[in-house]
Amino acid sequence: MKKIAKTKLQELWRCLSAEGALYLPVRSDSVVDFALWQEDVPADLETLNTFLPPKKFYYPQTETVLKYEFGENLQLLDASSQAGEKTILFGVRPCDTAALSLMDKVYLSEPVDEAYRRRRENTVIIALGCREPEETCFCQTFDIDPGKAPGADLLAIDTGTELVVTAQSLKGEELLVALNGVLQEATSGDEIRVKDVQEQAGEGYLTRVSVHGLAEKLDTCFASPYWDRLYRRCIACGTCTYLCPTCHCFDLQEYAAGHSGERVRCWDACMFTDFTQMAGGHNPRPTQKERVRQRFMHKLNYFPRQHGGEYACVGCGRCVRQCPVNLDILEVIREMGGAVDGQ
Amino acid sequence: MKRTGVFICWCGSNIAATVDIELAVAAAKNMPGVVFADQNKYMCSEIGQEIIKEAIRSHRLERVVVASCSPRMHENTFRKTVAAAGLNPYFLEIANVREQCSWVHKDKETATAKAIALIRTAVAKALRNEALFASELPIERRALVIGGGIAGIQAALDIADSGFVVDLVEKEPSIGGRMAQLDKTFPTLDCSACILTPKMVEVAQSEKITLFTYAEIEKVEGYVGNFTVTVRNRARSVDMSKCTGCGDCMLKCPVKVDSEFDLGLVKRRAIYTPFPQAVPNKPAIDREHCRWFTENKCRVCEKICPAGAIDYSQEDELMTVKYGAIVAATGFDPKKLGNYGEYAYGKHPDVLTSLEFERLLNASGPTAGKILRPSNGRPPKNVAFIQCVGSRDKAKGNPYCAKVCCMYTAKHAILLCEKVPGARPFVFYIDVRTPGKDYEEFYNRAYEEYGATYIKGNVSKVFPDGDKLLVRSVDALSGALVELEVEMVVLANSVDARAGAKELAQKLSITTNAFNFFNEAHPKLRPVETHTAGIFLAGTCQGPKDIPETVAQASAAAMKVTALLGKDSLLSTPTVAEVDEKLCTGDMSCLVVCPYGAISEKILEERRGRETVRRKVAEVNMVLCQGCGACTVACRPGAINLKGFTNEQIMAEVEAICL
Amino acid sequence: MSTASEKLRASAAEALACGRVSLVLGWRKKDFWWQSPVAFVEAAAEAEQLSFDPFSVYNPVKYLLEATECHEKVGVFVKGCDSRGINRLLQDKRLEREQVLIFGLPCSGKADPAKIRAVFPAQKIREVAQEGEELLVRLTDGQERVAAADFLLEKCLTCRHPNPVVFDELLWEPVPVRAGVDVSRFARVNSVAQKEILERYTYWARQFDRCIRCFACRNTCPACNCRSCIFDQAEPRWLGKASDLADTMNYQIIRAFHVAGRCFECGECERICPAGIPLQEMNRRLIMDIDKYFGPYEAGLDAGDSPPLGTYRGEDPAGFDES
Amino acid sequence: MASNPLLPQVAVVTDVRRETPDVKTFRVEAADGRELFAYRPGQCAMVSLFPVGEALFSITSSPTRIGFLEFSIKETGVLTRALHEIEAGTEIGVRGPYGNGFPVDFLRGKDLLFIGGGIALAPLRSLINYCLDNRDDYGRVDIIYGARSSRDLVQREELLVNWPRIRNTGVHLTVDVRSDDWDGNVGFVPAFLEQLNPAPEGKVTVTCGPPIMIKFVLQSLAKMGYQPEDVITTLEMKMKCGIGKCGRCNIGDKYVCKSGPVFTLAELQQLPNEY
Amino acid sequence: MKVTTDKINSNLVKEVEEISGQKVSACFQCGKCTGGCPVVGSMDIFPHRVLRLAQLGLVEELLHSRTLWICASCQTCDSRCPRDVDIPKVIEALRLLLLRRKGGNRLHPASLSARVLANAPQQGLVSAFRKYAK
Amino acid sequence: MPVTREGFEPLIVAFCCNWCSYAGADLAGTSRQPYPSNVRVIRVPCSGRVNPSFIIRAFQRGADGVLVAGCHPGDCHYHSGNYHARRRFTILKQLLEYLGIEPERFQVRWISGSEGAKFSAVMNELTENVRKLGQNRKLRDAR
Repeated sequence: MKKIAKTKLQELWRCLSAEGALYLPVRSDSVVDFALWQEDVPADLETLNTFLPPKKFYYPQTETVLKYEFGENLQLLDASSQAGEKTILFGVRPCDTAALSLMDKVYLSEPVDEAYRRRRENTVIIALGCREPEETCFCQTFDIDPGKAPGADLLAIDTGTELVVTAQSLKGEELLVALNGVLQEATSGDEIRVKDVQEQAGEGYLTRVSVHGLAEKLDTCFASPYWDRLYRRCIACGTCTYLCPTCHCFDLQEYAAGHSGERVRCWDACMFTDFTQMAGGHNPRPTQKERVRQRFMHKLNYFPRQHGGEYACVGCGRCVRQCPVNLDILEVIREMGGAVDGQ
Repeated sequence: MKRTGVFICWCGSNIAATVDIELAVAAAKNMPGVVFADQNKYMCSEIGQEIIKEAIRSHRLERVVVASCSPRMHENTFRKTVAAAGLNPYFLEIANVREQCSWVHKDKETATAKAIALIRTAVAKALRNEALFASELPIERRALVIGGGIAGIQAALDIADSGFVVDLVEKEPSIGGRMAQLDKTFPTLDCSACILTPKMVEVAQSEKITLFTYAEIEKVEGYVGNFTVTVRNRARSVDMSKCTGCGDCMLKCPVKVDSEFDLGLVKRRAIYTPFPQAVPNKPAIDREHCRWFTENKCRVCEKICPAGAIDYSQEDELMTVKYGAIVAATGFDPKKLGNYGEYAYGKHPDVLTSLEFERLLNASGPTAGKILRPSNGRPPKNVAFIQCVGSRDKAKGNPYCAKVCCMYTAKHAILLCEKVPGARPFVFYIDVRTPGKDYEEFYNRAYEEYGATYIKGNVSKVFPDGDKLLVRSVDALSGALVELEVEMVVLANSVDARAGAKELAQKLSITTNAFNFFNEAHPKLRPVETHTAGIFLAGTCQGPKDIPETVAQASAAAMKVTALLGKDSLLSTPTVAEVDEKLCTGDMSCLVVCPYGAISEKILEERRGRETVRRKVAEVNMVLCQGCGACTVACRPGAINLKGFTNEQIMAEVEAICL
Repeated sequence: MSTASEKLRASAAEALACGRVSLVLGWRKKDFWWQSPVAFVEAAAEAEQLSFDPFSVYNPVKYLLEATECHEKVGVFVKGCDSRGINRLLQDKRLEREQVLIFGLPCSGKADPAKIRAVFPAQKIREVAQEGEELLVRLTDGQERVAAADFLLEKCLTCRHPNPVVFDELLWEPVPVRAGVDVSRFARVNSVAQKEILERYTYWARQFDRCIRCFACRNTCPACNCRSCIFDQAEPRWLGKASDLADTMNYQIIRAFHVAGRCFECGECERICPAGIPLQEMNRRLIMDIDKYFGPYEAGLDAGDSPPLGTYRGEDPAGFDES
Repeated sequence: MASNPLLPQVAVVTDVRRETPDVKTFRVEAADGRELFAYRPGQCAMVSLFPVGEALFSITSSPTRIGFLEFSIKETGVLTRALHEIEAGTEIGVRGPYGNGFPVDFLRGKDLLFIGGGIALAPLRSLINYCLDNRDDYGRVDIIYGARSSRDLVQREELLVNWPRIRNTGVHLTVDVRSDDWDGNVGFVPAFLEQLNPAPEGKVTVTCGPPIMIKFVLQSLAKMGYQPEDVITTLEMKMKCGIGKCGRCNIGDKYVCKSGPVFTLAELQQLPNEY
Repeated sequence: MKVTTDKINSNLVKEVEEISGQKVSACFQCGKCTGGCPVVGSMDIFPHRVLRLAQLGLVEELLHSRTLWICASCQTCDSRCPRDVDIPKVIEALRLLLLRRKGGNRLHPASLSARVLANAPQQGLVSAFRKYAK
Repeated sequence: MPVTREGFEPLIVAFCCNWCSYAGADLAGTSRQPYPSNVRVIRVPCSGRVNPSFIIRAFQRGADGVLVAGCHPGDCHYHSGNYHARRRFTILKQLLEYLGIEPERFQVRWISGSEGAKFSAVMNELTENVRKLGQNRKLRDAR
């Protein structure tokens, strides 16, 4: 366990950026998002949810999967081998860290997505524990401790004037060694302060819902009339899916000019009207009702069924706050019988 | 990908000197879709064309690109070539490597690179070319002429003369129009009635012409070759088949109304013909004033009519007829002078408009052709003619020139001198405009021979002064103030579009200018056509004109009509807009920008789940559409596309040209 | 509960009860103090849920497209901005006037939750209510009153038509237009326009770089009411699906162009943009140019007029070198 | 070593055969002459045409015929239109096999009733040829197949000539629209099926066709007494990856590309009705 | 300067036309005469305006004009007039009108100095002397 | 993109209406009025057919300058196409400038069928102006 005074963070980041491309939360106009570290650009370590979750570093919004030449002969070039420069993410919150392990279930299961795997391997995550939840946070619903981030390589806890950093993986330990010059050894007092912060972080949730047994309940809810009411508000934008740290649907598109081209994988959203539209005209999800149902059933029923009971939600609250029409997963959990307490 | 062949023309040395043909052929062979590429010294020659045809056959080509001179030069040649080899002619694309490459660039290397890019672009487009066909439409061989003035009469006669059936629809009880109101005509001073009435009679007697007077256009539907027009035949209250035109009824009718034909200078009866030489010379009852219709008493005419032709029970009748072509010849209205108090019009009886003066001149007019002052019935000595009343006046009149006033005022000056010995005409003018055969000479005579005094200056005010009128102005040439004492003032009031022109234009789907004159399709090259195919213009409904010009345009319109009706069928441009109904929102943004009225609304019925839903979509009339493509950009969802220049094709060209 | 909400409930209940409409669109309260989503009320008894509070901002008008497919007549509550959306749909022939019963709600502006959060800790806020010209902020530990005008949404600061421009019934007295809106309307546009060209590009590139192409701006916009948007079409592909700055600019330019002369300045695109892109600065720029070149025009005020991009005058000036 | 699962292999179209006005069958071989991959009947593969795109198609050839793959493809969209324009010799990309395929072991020893309509004969043909090539392993084989018109019969030679000649095999054809060159049955497949009324005992049916046909065939089969476990069908969904990641082909918690496309009616009844 | 019906109708215009044999009304004020006149610089009323005033009956104004005596009768205007008006003749007629009215010649040979006789334009002297013959 | 020995050569895409500007370009050819080979013409029936999307797409794919050329106002073969184009491109041009795209890169000109000399003069001027600006990177696709 090491520590650093918050006044000296610039120094830490300078050292980190020498180890790899360093990204941390930065405010640009009204939006806080992960950005490449630049000297003199202050990081924002207060805002809990970045605009986009860090999934974009593993699973970029746009990514070339294949390049080709098709003049005389067809030549295919695997683009996934180019993925994966050494990257350090600083300030990933526990919920977003947890989301990565959900994403792993998709992209690291057979057949493994090579580009994802390389990026995952080459990235060091320095998580930053939360001190106090925001009104839309409900990560504890999914048993995520806002003061801990087991999936991270390093965990940083803000004890007030200092960040206390703990290594949680081999990669993390290696990095700590490299940072020896700027970090101080933590004391047992620090350890106590960390514990206090962690404990406090778990209190003060405004939003308490429970998903206990919800996946099973939802088995019978596919035809529920609830969906008929719920979907009407949806405007079929992709805000919820693109901002969601666990959403992972994609599309493959061709970009070609002359005799060469590339196949690009890009984020797609099950909310979009053409998501399942087939060339012949058939669409198994013809209206927004089916699409809205798909999204929530996927998160709360299908995903748990496919992946050992784990829900595809980490309670980060981005969709709750950003949905233009206030149609969010909290409402669905409540309506579909998730236990509720608190506000 | 479609099997495409590329044929590069040397054009002798015109192209070959600047473009490396060998290199271009090699590059073409490597383009996507190209399965064959060749070259020839003159592709347009018989040998060149044979090469293309042979290659289409032996290489099973589906698309052809010729790199040569401008498509404006040989596109048709090569279309015929590919058609002769069994392909749709629109499978051809031309890369313009002469006018837009070899002739304007010097450097062989860059010119060759550009030529290759142009060929690549043409190939990219050709790959997306689709078979296009001109569609054929039958033509209704009957014409409609709206308006029975000299323009309508001339057009109807000319069309009938070519052997086609014409319906002539006139709003008033008689044809004749404005020209019938005139006395003599410039520059020859021959009598208007003498030259007009024979034509009116000819109309009445023509077997090919059916005359509908006292009738109005109710509705126009359809399109070129296939108009369906509803005409309202207003109740005349006189049975035309029984009436002999004896005129007894008009003598006995107790109601007196201002005569429209004589501009209120005399009265007519409630049962009337507008003027003695009317065609048909059978009266109509003006129900607005007829005592039977207003007060439910009288019925004198019924009693007096020897033929028993009076029929108060008649009602307006709607008839619907199909026409292949329509001529609009609805004429003009003289400007109403409400705004021009300074001229004392309406305040002093001796201030007249030029058309009123014309009636005074006319032998069948209120004074039997004598020029007499309405105030005292005596002939005037000094008469002021004020030109440009309501013309060339941005502030409260028309900004445009009424075109005929200079000439008819000269005519009035001459006739005044002839009819009133010793009379002196004073003409106040801004400019005197006399472009026309023998017009300047006519004007010269007015001041040289007849001593009309022309004063360059607009009259600022006319003061009634006892039984005289004081006219105040300035002579802009000398700078002298002018104050004349005259006995009569004649105002050359401007020419307005006919009241109701705008409404008719809407019915016809033709456009008007800001002053409600009908717009021609092109001011220079298509002066008698409108944007709506099959609708033509004659006379002053298009803008101010004199009689010779009106008659010339009427004949031209008739010629356009006969050319149209003489065809076996109509062939449309194949490159027309088409609507993808799936994408169409039905907001009709396309309709608004279409200059040809080629787009209309259509209700589409489609299955959605178990229901049948109806929704609005746009529909393109392929005959009317001329293929400008303005609609394609107005259409936000890209639902309307232009065949031959589709979004897909142009996008492909853009991508290929930028490579 | 405020009288405004009560008026909404009474009107909706009455219209539903007597069968004038079979659906009413309004707003209701949800879990959080700042959530006032659109409510679909189908029975008089359900009208109780309706509420009109400082956050009843989302424009319900676009829902009319689908609602009128299965309801003969739909009631809808509209603020000034919302009402112009109705004219938008009428003008675009997407709606017939008889299909809607419009309850007009004069509106002096809605509150910006971000501005409230900046003053009060969000976790402590329980409710924010409008009381006259004040907001009453109920906190876990007491309550406070603040001037509502200090917490207005950006879009409300430049609102020129706070009173509905089309309606069947007006629920309360019209409100005055805020002073100075004519100046503030183009203030942001002007400040961007005054930048050097490279600076302008840098500014916009930074904004557009954040765009994730969620299409919320398009999907919420009543002027974007095509059955099938060109950006969703595969052939030709007007817009690439992969996110790329130039392609994002393509999207944003064409989107703005498609609403040029049709945007009625409700500002919802910008308000709901999750990436905080100042979209209204583009829309307003187009409005400015349309006013300048083709004469003043405000969209959505009259369903019967002709939008400037479907028409022309021969003497139009050109915004380019006509020599 | 892990590799990019979205990377296709280069293959060559060695033969293009027109089946009907809008269906062509493509024979595809590996560019290097080796076998592309092993597969089971009913499995699918992603076919890429560069630079147009990629889509999933049923493999219509039987794994018993070695050295090539065949795809019968109907022209419906941008990609299939482009595929219809290619000629023999064109190089394409292929990756697969994807999906579960037909349960050939379960079918072994049983009588088989194939019910197909239109282009959906493609996956059935793979299994039919597989069974007929292993003729002794299976009982009686009956094939009921319908098309819009006689011009729209795919695999015409097999339907009319090859399969009827094989012992213990029956082919029963129907078309929707009567024409002069057709003297067989006219009518929709479900009605034709009820008219033939094959007894359910010992029989497994494998059906594939347009959604509306499947719907009525399933009703007919139920009426005739077939058990859901003995009714097998294949589904078609929009797919982008073929490997259960892109997130669009799921029905409930099953990705059609991995757990399907072959399902028994019994399995389908467990799934939400969203296909 | 004011144009009235009386003035226009006065016999003066007719007189000018009779004396000159020119149609004053033929002039349409193109101004070509004035433009080409070699001595226009010394004129108070330009030649074309002479015609205009005559047309309007403003002959009185003309009779007091210097122009009548400056005109050298060089015929430049006449040779160019599109309306074929002989302007020197009109001017001459005006001069005559004035002379007749005053009953005497404007110039007396004795009043001319030797210097004037030596330097005055030949044509001017000729035209002036012609008047003596009257 | 044509790159010559001398370095950067801009690519100019010109959308020319068939009736006036394309004819003007042809006249420039027949009267041998030279202009740089950087200019490549796409023939459209009317300037009113040019969709703003085409212009943006050209920039995306590498055009350094785009010209739309049509008949002079009043001369449109289709009566009003260029009037619509004038409105559309007036606002598009202002918008592009507002977004920081150099105004020289997108031009609209009226060139009649008799103005061959003008066509080549405009092309010379446009090419020169764009050459000075350098490559279009702002609206160009990254891939």
